[in-house]
Amino acid sequence: MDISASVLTYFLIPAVKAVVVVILVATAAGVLTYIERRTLAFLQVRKGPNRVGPEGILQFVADVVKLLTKEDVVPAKAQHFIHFLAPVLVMVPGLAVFAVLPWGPEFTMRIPGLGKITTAWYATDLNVSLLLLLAITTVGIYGIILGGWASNSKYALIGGLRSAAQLISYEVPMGFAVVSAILMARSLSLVEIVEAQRTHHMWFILPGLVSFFLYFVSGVAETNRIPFDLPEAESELVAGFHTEYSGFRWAIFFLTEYANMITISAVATALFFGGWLRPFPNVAALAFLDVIPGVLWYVLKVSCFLFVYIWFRGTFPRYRFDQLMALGWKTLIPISLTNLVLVALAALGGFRGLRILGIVLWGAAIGAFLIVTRLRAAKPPAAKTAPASVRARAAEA
Amino acid sequence: MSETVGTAGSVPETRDTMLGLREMELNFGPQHPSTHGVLRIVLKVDGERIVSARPDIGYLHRGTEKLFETETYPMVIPHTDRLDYVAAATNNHAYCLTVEKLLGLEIPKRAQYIRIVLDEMQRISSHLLWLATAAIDLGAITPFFYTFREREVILDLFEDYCGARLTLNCMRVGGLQEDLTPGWLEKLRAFTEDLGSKIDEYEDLLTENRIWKMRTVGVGILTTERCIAWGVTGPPLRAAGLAWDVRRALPYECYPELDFEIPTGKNADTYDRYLVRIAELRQSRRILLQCCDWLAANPTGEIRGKVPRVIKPPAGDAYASVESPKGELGFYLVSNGGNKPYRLRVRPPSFINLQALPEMARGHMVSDLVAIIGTIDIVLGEVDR
Amino acid sequence: MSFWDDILLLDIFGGLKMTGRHLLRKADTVEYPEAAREPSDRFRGMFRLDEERCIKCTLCAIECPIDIIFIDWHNEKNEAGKNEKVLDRFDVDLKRCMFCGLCEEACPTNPKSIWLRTKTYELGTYERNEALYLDIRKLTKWDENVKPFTVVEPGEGR
Amino acid sequence: MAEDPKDTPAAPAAGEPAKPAEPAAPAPAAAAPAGAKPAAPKPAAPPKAPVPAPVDAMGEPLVAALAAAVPGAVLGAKRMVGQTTVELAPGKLVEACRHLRDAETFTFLVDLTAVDWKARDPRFDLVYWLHSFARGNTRIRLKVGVRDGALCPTVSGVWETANWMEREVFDLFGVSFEGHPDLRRILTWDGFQGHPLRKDFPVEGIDTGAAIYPDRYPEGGGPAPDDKNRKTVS
Repeated sequence: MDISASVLTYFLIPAVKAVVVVILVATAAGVLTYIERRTLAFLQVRKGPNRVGPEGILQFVADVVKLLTKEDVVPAKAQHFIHFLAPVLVMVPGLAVFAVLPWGPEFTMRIPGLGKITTAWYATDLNVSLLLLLAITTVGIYGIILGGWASNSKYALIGGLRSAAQLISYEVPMGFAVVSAILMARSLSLVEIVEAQRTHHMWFILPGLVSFFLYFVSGVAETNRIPFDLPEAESELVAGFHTEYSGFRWAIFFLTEYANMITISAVATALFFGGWLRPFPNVAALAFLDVIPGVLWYVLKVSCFLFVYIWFRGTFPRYRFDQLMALGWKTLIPISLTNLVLVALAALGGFRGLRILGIVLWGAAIGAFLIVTRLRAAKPPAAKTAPASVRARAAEA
Repeated sequence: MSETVGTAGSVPETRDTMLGLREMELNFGPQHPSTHGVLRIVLKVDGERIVSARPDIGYLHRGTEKLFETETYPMVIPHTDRLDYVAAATNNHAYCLTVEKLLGLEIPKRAQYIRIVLDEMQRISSHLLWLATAAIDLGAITPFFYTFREREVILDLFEDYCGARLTLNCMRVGGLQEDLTPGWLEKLRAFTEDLGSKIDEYEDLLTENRIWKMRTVGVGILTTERCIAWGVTGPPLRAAGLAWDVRRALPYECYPELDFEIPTGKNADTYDRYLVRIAELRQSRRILLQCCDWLAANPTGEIRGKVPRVIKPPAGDAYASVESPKGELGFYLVSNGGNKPYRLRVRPPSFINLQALPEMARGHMVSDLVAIIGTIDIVLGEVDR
Repeated sequence: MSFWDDILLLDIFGGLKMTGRHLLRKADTVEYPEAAREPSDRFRGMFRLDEERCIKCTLCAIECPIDIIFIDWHNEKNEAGKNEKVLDRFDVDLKRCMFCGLCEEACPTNPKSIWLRTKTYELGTYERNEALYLDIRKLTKWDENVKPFTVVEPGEGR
Repeated sequence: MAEDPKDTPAAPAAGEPAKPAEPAAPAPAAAAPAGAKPAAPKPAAPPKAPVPAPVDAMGEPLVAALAAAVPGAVLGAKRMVGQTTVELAPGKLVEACRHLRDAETFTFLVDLTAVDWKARDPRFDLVYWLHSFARGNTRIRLKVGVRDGALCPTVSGVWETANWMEREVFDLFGVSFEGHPDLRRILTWDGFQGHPLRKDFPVEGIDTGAAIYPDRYPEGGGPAPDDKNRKTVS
């Protein structure tokens, strides 16, 4: 290999990719804020932002311009350096993890003057990419804690404390859920996990129903979204850890939150929903689905998760802090441990074992759901018609 | 306000802090997203657990009672709109009842029914606003928009009837100023019949939801005895299990002729208060339907009693109260025989219910405080007057 | 039963179903500048005065709970040689007005000479002391300041 | 102030009480059907006919029982528009309240307020409005005369809800309560001068130094204070 080729492979293409990824992620996070507001509006029988640009699509540009030109207020008694550092600490890991997200398979393209180049729809493929991902996302917590502490505001401090406790607690079930996917694929590389779902002839959501559920719930908690948005619960803590931030520093917190949503959704897609693979990747009859390229499949799946995020936000109240911790430690962690053992046993049986586990899990879930809803329909709850005085309710205090 | 001794509401301060660490003092309000106005609460917290809560009110004090003394009797009515500004009709009603009582006036039947219609519409709109804000306090943002959708219809109806949407000024001493507009009753009936399914929607979102239940069940318990000791009336008292409602206990207007229930709760917690208010929405709907029937059957009639041109009640005093959405709203009128009230005192349910807040909040967490403020359903215009 | 409800998250799915059903419903939003709502006939909006009908009795000023109506008049001999009241000034301090409508109610003429039922609500201004202090000219010819939906004469729409 | 044109004779209303609520049963003529309820009047065919007037109520069982149980407490009682008012001696107030709460089941203090009779001695009437759930929702009003500057015993030990109500009376009328656990201003701020609901406090308010632009906007809006037209109506 001559020098120009190695420069190309090891420097130029990664550099281009890195720049593209950063720009794309920042834009995507911005667009996501618009999409969220719009979708929430639809859930809430209103219209949402629809003034800037066609259907309001440029609203996020207006927001960014506004935030950039806004005065950057720093409280007088804040720790200035840490106050300045905190958004950076949050943003850098939030963007860095995009290096390992596998958006699509390898492909070859022809660039005039350089010839054929084989590259992939991801910045890099590490053999420990999942480990890297878990490690890097955790660093973001420091930014939140430090931002809350350095603001010299009690609300921000409480928000930072809540955030620290919450993120650390939910790392655990999330880690276990990820480990179960690793056991199924026998690899730590996201690209290989996606490929393993092709070789196993199924998406890992089949045996990983519980794992996926755990991963997603923990993910919602990790990204501070309703119903787990305690660190920034606006009705309690005003704005939580970023109460004292304004202007573009606030925007960085905000955008990173959305970038993290994309990360969580993207990892969930890669681990459990076959990444860029089409549904039933081995059924030849569905080959016409290959018209849609892998990247689009991936984006489509991620969008679905993002929609669920927004849907959650439009539906649920918020947990209380102690309830949140109880849910994490007393419910999710025991379930995730049990699930891990089950998956490990099934993985011993290889492909066949995983398939049996999947069929059992899904059969039990759907069966129980049908039976209970049927029973419920037969006996409607008294809640709807009778006044509260006649409602019998067990005292749960 | 300077840090003087004592806690609000004579609640003894407990100091069982962890490891002997100092409590943190947290200033909750007056500008805070969930204090529903300009309420300030000085909290002492141990971690997130509330050791003591001391409400500090008066940021919206406008001297309304002083102002009453300078106005003639008809001119007081617009000022009463601004007490509990989300339930102006019941304020007007309580004031008019008091003056009528001292005058010994009789109100025409039709006016009584229209007043009840306005009251119950106001109760529904106030409870809807409460539901919206209480849900948003606990993080559920969507019920806000659903309830405002229905509240908007009520406000439109108010606008059709009296020309204003919020500060109605819709009642007069001796009856009403305006009769219903043609077609108004049909609009009201259509809305009322539709309301039942809308309430089901709110219940679908909240009643069974596990997070909603976790946040509200067992939070802010105030038993019947404590309610009475603190003078708490309205939904909090009924949620504690006492079926006491001014509409039944001290009946006014035509309420004895109407068929409705007084919903009560069992556990006196935030969840029961929520259930009671939801049930009251349904009961108000029932009352509205009955009133619609009566008004449709009696489409004409006097709407104002024999009121003297200049209202000069005899010297003496009288007190009359109505069941406002927040509790017992009363006016105490002292007349010296002149054309202006000598003294007009408001018994503000929000003010008196708020007094129980320190007791309800103690030992709970900061997040629960938000739920508790929401569940008392205060309006600062009435608290501070 | 409730155990299975708990495990299967039925309440969670119920809530999601509830909001999901609204996803494709038409929004109830009224987009204000383009689709302004027309107020009802009884809507209390901008003041309007009919100088011809006004008998200068000042009852509106007396009944105003916050004393924002200021009236001055003087007597003049008309052609018949009789004394006639002529308005010097009829001011309404709109920036303090709470639109209770008691002045309209107090007006003894029929139809009313001062009335608020004008179907206007677009009263926003940049300078409150200038624009929200109405003298006779603004009270009688305010169409140049405020665009009403329809000018309603008193007696209509009751 | 806007005076009613039909009512121009001097009465500035806020001055002398036309009929101070003395116990002395001022309408003996109307007292004939003593127990009759003036609250349910006949249709007011001649506009002036059924004017409610206070009648003596010392004979009511509740009042008599109170007078017997707490000797010296009841100074008088009257009934008007179906509401009984019992006048109490300040020294016996707490004892009488305790008796009413414990023996007569008036467990609920509905309201507590004050009335300023500027020229009278004692200047203030404290008004207590009690409710009994057990007696079928009956209510009774207590009145206590308090001199300006005198201490009134607190009832916050009897009904906890009296706490804020007494604070409000202290704040707005300047009546102090003896033994109150937390007697501070509640609606106005600490350091506020004067008591707004006293009759001698100006309605326009006092200069608290809180006005922001006194030079730019005339006080109260409208024509400037030195405008000669300002006095036309108001």
